[in-house]
Amino acid sequence: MENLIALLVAAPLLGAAVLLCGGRRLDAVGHWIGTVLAFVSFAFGVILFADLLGKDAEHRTLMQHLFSWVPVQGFQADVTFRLDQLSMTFVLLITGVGSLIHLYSVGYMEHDERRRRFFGYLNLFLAAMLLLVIADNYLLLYVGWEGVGLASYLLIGFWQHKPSAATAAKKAFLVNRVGDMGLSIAIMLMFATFGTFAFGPVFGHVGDTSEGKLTAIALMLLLAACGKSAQVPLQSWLGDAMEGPTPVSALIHAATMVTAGVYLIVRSGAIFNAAPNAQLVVTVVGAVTLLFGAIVGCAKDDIKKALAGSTMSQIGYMVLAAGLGPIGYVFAIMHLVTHGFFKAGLFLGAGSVMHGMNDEVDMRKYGGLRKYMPVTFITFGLGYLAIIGFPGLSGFFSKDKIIEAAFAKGGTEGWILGACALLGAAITAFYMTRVMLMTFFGEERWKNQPTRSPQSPSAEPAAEHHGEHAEPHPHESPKVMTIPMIVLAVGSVFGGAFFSIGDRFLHWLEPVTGHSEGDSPVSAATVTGATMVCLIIGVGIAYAMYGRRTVPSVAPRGSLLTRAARRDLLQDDFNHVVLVRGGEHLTRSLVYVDHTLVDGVVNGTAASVGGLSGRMRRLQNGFARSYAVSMFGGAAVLVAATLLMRAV
Amino acid sequence: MNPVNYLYLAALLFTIGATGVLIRRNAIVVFMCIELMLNACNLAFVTFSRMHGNLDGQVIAFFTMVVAAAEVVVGLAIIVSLFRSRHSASVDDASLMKL
Amino acid sequence: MSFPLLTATAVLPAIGAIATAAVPAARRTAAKWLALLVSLATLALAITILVRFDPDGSRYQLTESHSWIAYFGVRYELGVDGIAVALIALTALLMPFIILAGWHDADPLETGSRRWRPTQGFFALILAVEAMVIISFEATDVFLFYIFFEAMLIPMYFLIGGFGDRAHEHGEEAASTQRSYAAVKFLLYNLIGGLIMLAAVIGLYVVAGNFSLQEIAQARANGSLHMATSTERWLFLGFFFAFAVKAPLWPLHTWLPNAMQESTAPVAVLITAVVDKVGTFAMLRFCLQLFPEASKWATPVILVLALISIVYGALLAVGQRDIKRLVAYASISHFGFIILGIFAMTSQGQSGATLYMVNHGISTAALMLVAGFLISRRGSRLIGDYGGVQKVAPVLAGTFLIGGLATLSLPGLAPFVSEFLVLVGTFTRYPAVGIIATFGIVLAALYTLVLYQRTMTGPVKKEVSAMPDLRVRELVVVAPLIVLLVFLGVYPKPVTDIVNPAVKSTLSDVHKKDPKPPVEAAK
Amino acid sequence: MSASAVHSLWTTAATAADPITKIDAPKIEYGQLSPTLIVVGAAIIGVLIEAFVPRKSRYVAQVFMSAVALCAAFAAVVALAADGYGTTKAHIAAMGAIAVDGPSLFLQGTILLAGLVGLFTFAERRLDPEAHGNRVDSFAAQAASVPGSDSEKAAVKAGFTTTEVFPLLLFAISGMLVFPSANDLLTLFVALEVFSLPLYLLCALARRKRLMSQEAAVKYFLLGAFASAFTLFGIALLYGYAGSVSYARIAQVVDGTVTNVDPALADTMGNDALLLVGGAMIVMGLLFKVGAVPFHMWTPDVYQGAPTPVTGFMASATKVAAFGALLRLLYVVLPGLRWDWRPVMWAVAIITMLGGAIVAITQTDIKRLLAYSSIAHAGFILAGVIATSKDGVSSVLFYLAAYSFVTLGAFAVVTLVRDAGGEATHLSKWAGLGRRSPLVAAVFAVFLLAFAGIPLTSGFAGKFAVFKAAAEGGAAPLVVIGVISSAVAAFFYIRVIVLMFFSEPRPEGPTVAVPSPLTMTAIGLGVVVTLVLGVAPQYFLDLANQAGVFVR
Repeated sequence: MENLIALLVAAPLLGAAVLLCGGRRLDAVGHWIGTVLAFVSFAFGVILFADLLGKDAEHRTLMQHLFSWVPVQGFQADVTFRLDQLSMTFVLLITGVGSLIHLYSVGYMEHDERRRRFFGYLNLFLAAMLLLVIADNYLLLYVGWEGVGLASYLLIGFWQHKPSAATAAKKAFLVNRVGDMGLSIAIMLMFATFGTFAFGPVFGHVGDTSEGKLTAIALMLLLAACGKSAQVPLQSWLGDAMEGPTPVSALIHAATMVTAGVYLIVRSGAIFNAAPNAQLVVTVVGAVTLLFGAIVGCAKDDIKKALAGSTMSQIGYMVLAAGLGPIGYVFAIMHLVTHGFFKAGLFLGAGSVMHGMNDEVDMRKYGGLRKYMPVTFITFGLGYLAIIGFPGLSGFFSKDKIIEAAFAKGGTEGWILGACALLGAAITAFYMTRVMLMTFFGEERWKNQPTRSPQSPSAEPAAEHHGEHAEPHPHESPKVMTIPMIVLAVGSVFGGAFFSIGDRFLHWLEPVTGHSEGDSPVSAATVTGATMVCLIIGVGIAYAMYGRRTVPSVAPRGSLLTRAARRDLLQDDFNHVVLVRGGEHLTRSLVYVDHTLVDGVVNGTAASVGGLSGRMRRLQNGFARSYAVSMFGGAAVLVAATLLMRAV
Repeated sequence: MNPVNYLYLAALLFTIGATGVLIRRNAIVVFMCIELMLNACNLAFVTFSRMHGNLDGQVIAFFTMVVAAAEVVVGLAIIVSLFRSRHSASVDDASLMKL
Repeated sequence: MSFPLLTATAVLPAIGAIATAAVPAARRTAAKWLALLVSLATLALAITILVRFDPDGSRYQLTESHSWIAYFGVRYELGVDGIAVALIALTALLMPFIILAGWHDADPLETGSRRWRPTQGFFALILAVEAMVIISFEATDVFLFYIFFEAMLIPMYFLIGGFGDRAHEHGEEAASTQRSYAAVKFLLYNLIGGLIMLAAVIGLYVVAGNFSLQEIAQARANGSLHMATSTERWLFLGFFFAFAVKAPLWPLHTWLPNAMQESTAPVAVLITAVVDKVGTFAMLRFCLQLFPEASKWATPVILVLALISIVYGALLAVGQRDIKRLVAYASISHFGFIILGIFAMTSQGQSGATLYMVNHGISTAALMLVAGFLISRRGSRLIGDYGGVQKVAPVLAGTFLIGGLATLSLPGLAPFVSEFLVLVGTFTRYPAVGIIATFGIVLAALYTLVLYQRTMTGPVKKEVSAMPDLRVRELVVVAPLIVLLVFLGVYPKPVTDIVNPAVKSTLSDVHKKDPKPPVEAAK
Repeated sequence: MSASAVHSLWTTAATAADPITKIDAPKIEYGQLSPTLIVVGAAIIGVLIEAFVPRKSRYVAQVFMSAVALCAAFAAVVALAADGYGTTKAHIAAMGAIAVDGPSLFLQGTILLAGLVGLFTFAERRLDPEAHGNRVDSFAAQAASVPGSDSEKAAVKAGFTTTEVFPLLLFAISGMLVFPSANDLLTLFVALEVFSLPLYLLCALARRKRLMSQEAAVKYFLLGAFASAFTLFGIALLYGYAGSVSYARIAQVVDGTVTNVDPALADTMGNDALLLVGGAMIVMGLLFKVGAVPFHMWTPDVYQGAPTPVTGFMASATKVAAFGALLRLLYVVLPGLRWDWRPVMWAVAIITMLGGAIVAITQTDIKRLLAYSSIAHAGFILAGVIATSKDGVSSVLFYLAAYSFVTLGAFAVVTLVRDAGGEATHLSKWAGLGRRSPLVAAVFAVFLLAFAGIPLTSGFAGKFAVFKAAAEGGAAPLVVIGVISSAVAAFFYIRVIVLMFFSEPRPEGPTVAVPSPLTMTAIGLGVVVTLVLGVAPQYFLDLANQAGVFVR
């Protein structure tokens, strides 16, 4: 049974290899190869899951040692897989959602002549992501970690002819690299401290080492998590990442990859538990991000960017939960899974809308689409209800638990975090309602006006044929796209309930993550009530602003906060001024230095020797008598010197 | 009188000769100054031989004369050919090659 | 005695060089094929060395020893340890690709008499370099090593100065002057380094009385040969200076960008992937073994210089407008890592450094050769002249990207393993240094991706719109390198197994032990 | 006037007064002097040939006879060496006038070979275009005729050739053979003149650019004579100091084993002053011949003006002979004075190395460039001389052997590159030579690399030997400076290579003449020796090592 684990990764990897090296002759069938292999991997996942369920809770861990990777004295990095409940959860999420999105892409990318490569990249991503979650040591995890980074780079920049896309891809990779720095330093620290970086030994010996070291390691891991999961201060790339095709946004930048950070923190729970200061930092990051993302989400008119903001903030929730320690781990993962469902669903819905609207992304040019694309409307709506935490839907359970846990942290920080979480819930309700209203309700602002906002020239070839004519004809997407949406909608409706009833999910994960009920100052019921209130407030305001009034199809100037939020709260401008500009200046001046100083010194020496030569050469003036003089002088000096030698 | 004085004389002659080489332009004169230096050497040899009371020095003097004669032959040949082609015996005129 | 395998490996390319040079002017293609075949045969020999070498056997194997210049106490002594084997294999491996990639680089220009045979010369010189590099990896006699360490400058010099990119933005005349400037700069830098080393070599002889690496190292070890501290330090500096110029280490690096910029891509690969390795290799073999104490004494300074090289090289790479210069500065940064690993004096560091030499060779070869193909198509080295290439030549762009990803040491590709080993090895002994060095990986990502973005992505420039994709010959060059990158990234064990014992004994020479982690979790 | 002087005078007078019964003839070991004697004899025969053989057949006769003589002399040297005169049977021959020992035999052999190669280049008649249907060499048709005059044209028309160069060459060689083996100062001086005077003449005999040639001759002659006058005065002073000119005697006096200083001298001038001043002046004369700074200034002009074959011969053989004499002087006569002359020689060596290398950088004429490089090399050799050890001697011997062949080869190549005005010696004309005739350029590059001391060439082996000896002799700073200056030197050798290979050939560039087998052998021999001594120097190093002992 263990041997299946490798196949999890192998299947999509094979797909990637075949599709990327296969050449044009595979163009016809490429997408199906990719999709099938994704499902194959999912099938393996299910089999393994069944196997795990067959075992009793304590022995639900499969290990597979493939080969010794980098053996150097003392430094043992092996290719070993570990499949426990935590990994299993992710495997199912990744392969499940992944397969669905493969299916969806078959329709979505239909008109792109580079579809084969797209599926190659998707498979590559699946392989890397699976490797990430089933690795048994941090170095192998690092491979998956950067692997998904690469896949995301390739997919964000999939339409490379768009400079914006290429730039976004580069930005994503670079910001992630900063995070990766944290991860690699963390691994070095582990090696220096424990002499290994395999999960088992490290967690086993956490007790034997100082808290300082652990805090350092934990913070470095957190840095990595921030990079991957777009947490403040490394969140800036996620918004731009929406340049990628929508399925990519759904799979990578909503459901799976961006949650890797949460996985890392939860997986390293042992370390964090032993480093309370680090945990505090984690919670703070989470809280800040969940507000940050939410605020940004409120201001964006680009539907995908709005969703991206929401993703950011939802992951903020998860990180917050993860930061709470054993109280929160389980709920972090649970929210992660449910979020995987509804956010993927939302993105696919958005994609479907764009598909019907000639790739228009500006919500102000939508409106009243519900009767044109009913399926999309319903699935999107369910996802919407789920994310705002409408009672009974999955978001309700998972988010609610996190808020409780935040309060349960106890003490002042407990209150503060809880408050933030509640506030976040309210804002979430607001911006999601806004998206909903602007897209599906209100009058049809796309009528009699050419779409295609000039600043975003046609991306998808889909637009290129039924492209430039005056107004779009909104239409429902083909089955191959709607089916995945429906499935995901189902998941986002019932997932939460299924997990929470009888604490199924809790019992499933507890062996790995451990669990403890905090001492909550407020009862669960109260929290739920408060959440409901926030929910209603949020929805209410949104309805007041966007449901009642008509939405201007050109964005009003808006308040200072709005304008700031539109620009990701000026965080990008900061990056640009400080890092980009500063970097340019630095490099330019260094180039100058290298040329004038380092090189100049050498050339200068050479030149001076040449000059000296020129001067000495003039002594050779061609007159025999002056030569004689030098000889005579030389002789005199010679004699004098000899005598002097004797004298001294 | 003290033979050492002859040595002083020799040194004096030698210096005169050397100075001549340095300051005179005409190749012939320069050459004569060199001959003068050689003769100064001869004087020194003879004097030393006298002082040491052996004949080596005097024999050497003869050798020197022969060598000087040979030098004259070669030297004059060269200088004359130079003079014929340049119509001047000035050493300084012969400075095509420099630097 | 048995068959002199090491000699054969070095002599074969030498003979090949002479033969190639002797091919008559009209038969250029024959010369090319001859050179290619010779390089392949050499590769075969190198592989036999790899096979015959027993990692757990004695330190130096396949040794040969003959009297050569008894008067100087010089012996013809060859022998390989794991490190040397790895590098010989690398050299022999890269050569066929270099030759194949340079297939048309030396087709004669119009000028010159019919006796002027640039093509023959080009390939003969390449083979000559191979021979000299290989023998300097094999030499265990300091003098023998020095001779070829110096002599290899001459063919390199002609390769750099004699052959350059065909199309040049300022025309052929300017090109040739720039080329000869680069060539002279290369030669003078290395010659001065070498001459200073010569003084040190002589000094070593005066102190030790012979040149045999093993004898001297043993004598140092068992104390029978005592060196005054100051003497040892001076000698060490003499040696290290030469190697630092060759490597190149900041601030002695400025010859490399010029040389790589002006020479054709294959020659640039030859410089940075093969010849420069002799420098780092020699640090590992000669500096540490002959002058352990002085090495330790100099370590702090060298580490700082290496750090500067890493960051400085990377930053300058970001600022470059010329593709080849960019790769050159990237290499400087990488050499910083190698030297860091060597002087961290931990087994991870040094194994990593050795592995790094191999991987850097392969990855730079991949990147630079593809860049060369690109340049040969457009006839310009300036990044700004390209754009949207991936649209018209996707395979070229793809291979270029992989080469770039290897350069930024993406996990899963070979360079990652070595770079991480170096970092870990450094970190365990000098945490601060390790952390600063880690910034290098971010910068590496920066310059690589910027390069890729500017050249390959974005709207298609019209100059490149007709650009053909990789041809078969070019694919044959690139594909194996990429396969190798992936393979060594996933399964570097074959190399590490060979290298580890050698590193162990090197460390024991300098009496250094790996720092023990406070928590012994592994055991 | 001191009493003792008078007394000694009386005694000598008395002994002289005795009736002479018989004179015992001086004992001359003709066998051991055979190399020199053969060459001298050949030279005299050469004169006779000039006198009696008809003009047409002189050239052949002279060349043939000289070649035979030189080969015979070389054979004799080899025979003597094989007979052990270099090592065990080394002794002083000809009543103490000539030393037959390792160094002298080694150097004589080198000089003879250099002379032979020189002879080949002298005899080359294919380079210049034929004048009026008869082949011409690089020497003036009639040296006496005024340049550009009718008489000159007539001489050329008549097909005159200056076959006197061959006897002159032989005389010069004979002098050089004696020079390093001279064992008393008088022989030294005579030998000096014997090889200098023919060289003065040879310098004046160029066929092209005669004015420059004559100027070179005048400068060389005047300065040479000036220098030899100093030498002679130095000899006089040493004689005055020791009362004898024989090396052994002087050495003994210096060491104080015997004291026969005339008291009159002793109390007038502290006799050491005589010794030091005399020694310094002799050394100065020798330094002039080797072209050490500051006595080097004749070198560039003479090298440039003289006919290139002569330059080549002069540059190699003169250096060999002069360094031989210098070694013997410093090691046999003045070892007791080591602590006095060593620092001075240090200084000379340093300024010679640096001066030669630095000034060479900005040269534009290939012959002048080689002249300055020869100065720099003189500096390197001096470093070996200073070592004052057996290794020092043998390293210098080896260096000289290696260097002389490289030099001959290099100048032989220079004779090949010609344009309308004869040899195209200006560097700009060498641009792109590698494109026009790769082989010649490659050969010249080999020589340049040898000069630069790149490994696998004889230059490296020699440089290494010399520096090693110096370092062991405790002259480490000298080694460092030597290394630096050879780095500087490398620069201008490389410049020439760049010019030949990397710069575009000029349309009106020079042509490369196809030489006769004579010059080809000269060049080929140069290349072979350069590479052999670079790759497998062991045998020759042993030879030099065995030959490294002076007989006292």
